[in-house]
Amino acid sequence: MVARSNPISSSAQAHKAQEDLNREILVVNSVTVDYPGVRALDAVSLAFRTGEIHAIVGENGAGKSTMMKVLSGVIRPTSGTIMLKGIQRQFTRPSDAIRAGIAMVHQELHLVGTLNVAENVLLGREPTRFLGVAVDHQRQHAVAGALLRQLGSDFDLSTLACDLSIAQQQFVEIAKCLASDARVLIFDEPTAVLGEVEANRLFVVMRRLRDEGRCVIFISHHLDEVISIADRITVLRDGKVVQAFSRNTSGIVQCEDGSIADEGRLAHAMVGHELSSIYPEKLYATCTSSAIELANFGATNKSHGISFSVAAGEILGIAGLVGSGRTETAEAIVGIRPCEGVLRVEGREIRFSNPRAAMRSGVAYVSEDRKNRGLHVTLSSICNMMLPSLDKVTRLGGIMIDSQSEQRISKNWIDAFQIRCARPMQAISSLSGGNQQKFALARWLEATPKVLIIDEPTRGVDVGARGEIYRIIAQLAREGLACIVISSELPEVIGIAHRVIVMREGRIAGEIPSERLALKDCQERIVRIASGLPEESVASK
Amino acid sequence: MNARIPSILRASQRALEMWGVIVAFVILFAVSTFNQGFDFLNPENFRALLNSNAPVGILAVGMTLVIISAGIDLSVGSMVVLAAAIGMTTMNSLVENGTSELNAVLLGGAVTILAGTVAGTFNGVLVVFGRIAPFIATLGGLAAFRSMSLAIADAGEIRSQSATMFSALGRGGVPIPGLLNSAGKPLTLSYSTVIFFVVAIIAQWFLSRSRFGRQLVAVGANETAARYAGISVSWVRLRVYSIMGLLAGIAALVQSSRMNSVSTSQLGLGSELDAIAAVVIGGTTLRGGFGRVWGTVVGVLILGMITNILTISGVSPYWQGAVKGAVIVLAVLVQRTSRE
Amino acid sequence: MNARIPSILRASQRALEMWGVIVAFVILFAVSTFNQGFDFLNPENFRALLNSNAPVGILAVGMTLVIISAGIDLSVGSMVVLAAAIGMTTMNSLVENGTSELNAVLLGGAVTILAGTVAGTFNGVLVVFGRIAPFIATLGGLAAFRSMSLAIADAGEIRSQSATMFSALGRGGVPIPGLLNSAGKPLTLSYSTVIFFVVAIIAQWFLSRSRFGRQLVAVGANETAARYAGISVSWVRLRVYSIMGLLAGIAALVQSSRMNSVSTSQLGLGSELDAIAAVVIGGTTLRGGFGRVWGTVVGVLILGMITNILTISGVSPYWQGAVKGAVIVLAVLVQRTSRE
Amino acid sequence: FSEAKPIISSTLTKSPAAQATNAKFKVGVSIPAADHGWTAGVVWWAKECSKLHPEIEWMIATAETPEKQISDIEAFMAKKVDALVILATESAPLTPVAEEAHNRGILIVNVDRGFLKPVADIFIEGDNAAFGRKSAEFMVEKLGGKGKAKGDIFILEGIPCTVNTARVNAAMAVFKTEPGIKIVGQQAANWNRQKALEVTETLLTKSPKVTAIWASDDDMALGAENALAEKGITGVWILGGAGMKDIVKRVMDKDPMFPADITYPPSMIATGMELASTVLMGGQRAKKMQFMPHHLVIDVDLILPENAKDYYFPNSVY
Ligand SMILES: Nc1ncnc2c1ncn2[C@@H]1O[C@H](COP(=O)(O)OP(=O)(O)OP(=O)(O)O)[C@@H](O)[C@H]1O
Ligand SMILES: Nc1ncnc2c1ncn2[C@@H]1O[C@H](COP(=O)(O)OP(=O)(O)OP(=O)(O)O)[C@@H](O)[C@H]1O
Ligand SMILES: [Mg+2]
Ligand SMILES: [Mg+2]
Repeated sequence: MVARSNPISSSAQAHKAQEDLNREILVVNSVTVDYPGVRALDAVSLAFRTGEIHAIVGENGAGKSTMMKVLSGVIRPTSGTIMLKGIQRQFTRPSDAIRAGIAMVHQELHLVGTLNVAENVLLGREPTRFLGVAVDHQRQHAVAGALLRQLGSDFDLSTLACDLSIAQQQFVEIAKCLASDARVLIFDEPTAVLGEVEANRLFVVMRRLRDEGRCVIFISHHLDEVISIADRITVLRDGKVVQAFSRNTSGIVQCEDGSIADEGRLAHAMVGHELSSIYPEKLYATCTSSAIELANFGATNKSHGISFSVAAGEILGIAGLVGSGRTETAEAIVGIRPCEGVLRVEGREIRFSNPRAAMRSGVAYVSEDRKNRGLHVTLSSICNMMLPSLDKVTRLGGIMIDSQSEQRISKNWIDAFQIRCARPMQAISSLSGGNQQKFALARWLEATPKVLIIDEPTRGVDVGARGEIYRIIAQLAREGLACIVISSELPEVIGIAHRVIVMREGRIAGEIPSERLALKDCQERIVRIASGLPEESVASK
Repeated sequence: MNARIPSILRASQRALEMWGVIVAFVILFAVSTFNQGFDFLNPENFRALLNSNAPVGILAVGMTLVIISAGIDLSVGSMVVLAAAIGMTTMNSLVENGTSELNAVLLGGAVTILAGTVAGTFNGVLVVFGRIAPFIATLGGLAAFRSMSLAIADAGEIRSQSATMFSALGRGGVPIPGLLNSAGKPLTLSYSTVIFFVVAIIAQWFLSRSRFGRQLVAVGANETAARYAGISVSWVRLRVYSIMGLLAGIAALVQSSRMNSVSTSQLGLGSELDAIAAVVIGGTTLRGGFGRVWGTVVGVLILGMITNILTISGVSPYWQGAVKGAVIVLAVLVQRTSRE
Repeated sequence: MNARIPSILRASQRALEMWGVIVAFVILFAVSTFNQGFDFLNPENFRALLNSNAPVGILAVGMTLVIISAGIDLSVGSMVVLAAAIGMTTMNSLVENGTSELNAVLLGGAVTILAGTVAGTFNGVLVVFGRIAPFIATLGGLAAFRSMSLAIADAGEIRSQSATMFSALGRGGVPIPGLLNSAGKPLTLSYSTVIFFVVAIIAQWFLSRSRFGRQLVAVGANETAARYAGISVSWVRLRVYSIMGLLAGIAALVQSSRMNSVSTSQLGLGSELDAIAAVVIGGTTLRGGFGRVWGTVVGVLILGMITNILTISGVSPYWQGAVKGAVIVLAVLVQRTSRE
Repeated sequence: FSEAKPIISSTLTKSPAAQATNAKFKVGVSIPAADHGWTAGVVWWAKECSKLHPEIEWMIATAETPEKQISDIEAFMAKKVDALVILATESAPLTPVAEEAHNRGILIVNVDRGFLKPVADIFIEGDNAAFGRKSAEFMVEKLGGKGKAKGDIFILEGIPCTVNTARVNAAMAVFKTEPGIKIVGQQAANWNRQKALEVTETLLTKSPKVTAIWASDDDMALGAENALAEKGITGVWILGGAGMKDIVKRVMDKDPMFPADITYPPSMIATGMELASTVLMGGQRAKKMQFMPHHLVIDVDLILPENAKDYYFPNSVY
């Protein structure tokens, strides 16, 4: 068991695996999943092969995660069957699937906060001594360490999961999945919380797994990633398979009809209609009075010497690698973390003791951690929607809540962001990941702040809706909102920001002024700044 | 905790769960009727049932709010006796100093409620500013408050010096037209019962329609998220414990006026468990973040009915505990199964 | 869901928190010594202190595990009395049927422990398969188990028929070389104390080193994560309640042998709160997912010291509750503040 | 209720009292916690008596359970007390520890509930069986006299435990012999006034035509009275017990609802403490024990209007 739990030492299996390449290992026959009010999956039939990376794409709420949860035994399908290696299987609980050799990285992070990294990685398959009673801590450390090193992430194995950053937590989840040494590995939007660099490391591993003859299932809303890595692509829409693509021998992705498929084709297949450029054209702010200004600001021992100023109507992008201290800085601004330095809002020097205070002076922060901080997942959509702006819907001197206007408002946003939810009273946890993100954003837009700090605005949001979100952000900026967009997705930052600051190890490492954003080497430049390389690339010299 | 879907409370389940507690109630009611016939259905019996469960009911209403905020209050019983002791001592000294009985009663009552509120707020301060787990903070209160009241009255009892008015309050009620009791006098709905229902209605309204209710739920469901959403968690917490104290004060008033005395060694002993049981039977989750007052009211009635039916049907005192325990568990079990 | 965990355990705090409970202990110890001097430091006094707190200590160890699994067990006190009652009845009937005393005692003991385990498992079944909130499931047990034992003994006491052996077990112990008690006999470390420490050490080992301990923490901290990792949550839960029952059985054995009788109306009354208090004072979070047995042991000693010092320093019985409550709260407060 | 046959402490020679004559005597008083009126009375009397003897170092500990009481007594032994005054929560569980104290030569005054072994130097007994019997007999008298008594009665029981069982069984033994007496309701009200109120109220809805209530305790008696008052039912009389002052007062005032009461004085703890101090003071314990009574039975007597004033202590809490 311990030997198994370490893929590195399994070259033997890797060899054996080579033989049964491209055999159908996992077959789904007309699987249907019904939720109260929604049919998440509608008679989906699919086949997954060994030795392939099979990408699933689709709008938010298309049913991707549901499909995967069926495969990994988290939910039983309403109807339909699953065949593994030609044998029909009925998974009643995740452990069944794991034993059958199917492991999954879930879209939402599920770590045990009070256990450390090593313990989390090998949770449920600890190397043991004394007839399997005692945990062998040395071996555990070794194995976990090895797994994480493959992913190129080297952080202290003894830190508790609850102290990890979102991105780090994601790496642990991936390592957990690798540790199972499964034949079928499912990655549900692993890259959503990763920066470009981290994502690429993951892809290396995924390719290796494929070459070992395993079946890798990959879900992502970054269509470029999908095109570049997937051997086959299946598009889901409203719980049905609408189209399939596959990579031909010469390595080009084609539709069934043989025509070459690009991101555009994919997007079209997903949303069912033509998509214009998702980035709105930029209107540069005329007003120069700064809405928010930082001078030598910093989140105590997380970031230092941050100085910038955002004018009303301006959108400032903050790029940087994972852990570069953007989130901490943002959290420090709104008073969640202790801070140092000077903060001015509309000229007045001020310091917030908590988000409430920040809100009162019109500064709002959308957390990147929607599950634990951004939303109340157990509460209804409406309740979440109105929390930050309850005053808007209260009558009788702010005591009584007017449910009509409450519902009207939520309805508006649900339409505006095309959020899929059966009933407005539906619990957030029952929404698809992307739709949750839309709520997390909408609730703060509803609060009509003067300064809005958005951390990872489109984490897990599909292309269509993403465009919508950008449009609304730009729209609000035009109406005089000062907006700070923190994002690990460079195209996004470049796409909507008027100005981009690049952070590195808690400091501002460089700035890209508006005129340079247009240039095509801009993206590469940002990456170089972020990772501390000389700004001018050898090529451009 | 739901086996399949990660979400703690699926909206869909709530609808069914709604009925669970009602189902449990109806079943128990049917059994009681079947078992005791008229003795149970007798309106006078109901009057007694409501009357004697009103105080714990008032506590349970407060407990519901506390539990929704992901807290708990073990000190309610002791708060009741402390508030009652202080209040009655005040009233008596006023009477002795020749204040008119009316004023004495009014002031005494006010002091009782105030004392409760202060005690509750004290709990709140420990929880919010001392950042002590509510369970342990109020466990301290459970021991401390009672022992204070013991000290006030030398562990004895304080007898009301109010000749008639105070006990009249406790005994009296609004007559129900057309009903007579066995002594041929018009049957009344005791004031305590009225207070209980009024309190419950107000609380339910606040919970579901007011912003405080909304904030309460948010804090209970996920404190961090609530803070990020700009809710002042401490303030919400503090208030809910003060409200609990206030209600304990009211319960104290109801009790002491009914007994027309306060026996410091007995009053409110162990009522915390009854209150919590009622809340949970009512479908409020101890995890916090979800709850309903009306459920608690039904829970109180269920518990009351159990004791009542046990008393009428003269089950051996030894076995009463067993029956009671079984029914509590079954009541909750019914709710679970009615969900599937 | 680990929604709240990020806020409860920050790396920086953890180190200090470790010491919090120790600090509390030391302070209390110093105060006691200062207040009572030799009377408190007297080894015989310690012997008494340990001896009388061993049973609740054994319960607290089990409670720690239950609470780490995000559960709670209010029925421990009643499990103790039920197990003790059944065990002793068996032993007595054996003696009466002329079984040799040794066998009677051994069998009786075995039955006691078995009975406890069964009761505990029963709780577990309710929680796991009935999916009833642990609080309410065991609240039912709290009422039911005691009333069963009342029924067994007509609410009286069951007196051991074992002439000498059984009580010898309860009052005996391993002599500590070089120490004499006030009667000039060699001072012993009572068996109960030894059992308590042995149990605690084993539990701590399992918690921090064994696979089961790992699963326990996972289930308590984030049930979903545990299930996704292929851990059988139900199985873990079930086991932890059985273990609680087992320990309750052991505690029952210790108690009944010590008293050489079982008083069904009072044995173990209210020990659930003591046990829980000890666990929380020891630094285990009621939210589940984090805890430590050694902390609980210190917690038990802290509580024991409070009672002991109150008893020998002749504080007015009325005020003892207040003092106890205050010290409990302070003990926890010290932990909090020592974290800053 | 085992009739303990106390004997003179065998270890007179090295009694701590002897050595400690010059030092302040230490006496540990271990009593049940004040969880109902009577026990509250016990605590109060214990404190009162301790005030009378500042020359003795009193330590009063209250216990909810036998466990707690045992640990209190062990703590006292560790503190080298010269005497122990024990009102046991339960007899059997306390016997082993009492025996140990006895073997150490500590003077033991056992109050109310006797140990199973003759380990007490002085045993002051409150006779629970007599309590039940006499009260029942009085009721029979009041209901028409032996053999022809008639009436429907309620029985209110205390916390299910040995004391209660003894009283109730003794009473039932009497009622059984009376065909005319119908027990129309019997419930435990835990010696608690509130519980008694609720229970009686419920029983009354079932059988409002009750003649009398055997409450077996004055707290419960007052609870029952509340219930009757709330229902406006009159003409029912109640027999409580233990001699709470306001009940005694009302017996004295010939209140028809309380024709009589039965004594069971919580002050017996003070008696025990007084005796302990007498024996200790000035040493010579062995000598004194030769003439000290070893077994005192505090008779439970019937309080009637005639003799009520002898049992009325206005300043007591109970
Ligand atoms: N527990 C649930 N209860 C009710 N409906 C649910 C539940 N889980 C998912 N759904 C619904 O099923 C549909 C598909 O959800 P799913 O999570 O599979 O979408 P998805 O393709 O993963 O979207 P995303 O890309 O945003 O993750 C959605 O409409 C969602 O609202
Ligand atoms: N669930 C969480 N629990 C505790 N801390 C968290 C959590 N999520 C985020 N953080 C905090 O937010 C910080 C940023 O986390 P993340 O991995 O998203 O880095 P990033 O946002 O990609 O980079 P940056 O820190 O520059 O924003 C982490 O360093 C961590 O301290
Ligand atoms: Mg998804
Ligand atoms: Mg971030």
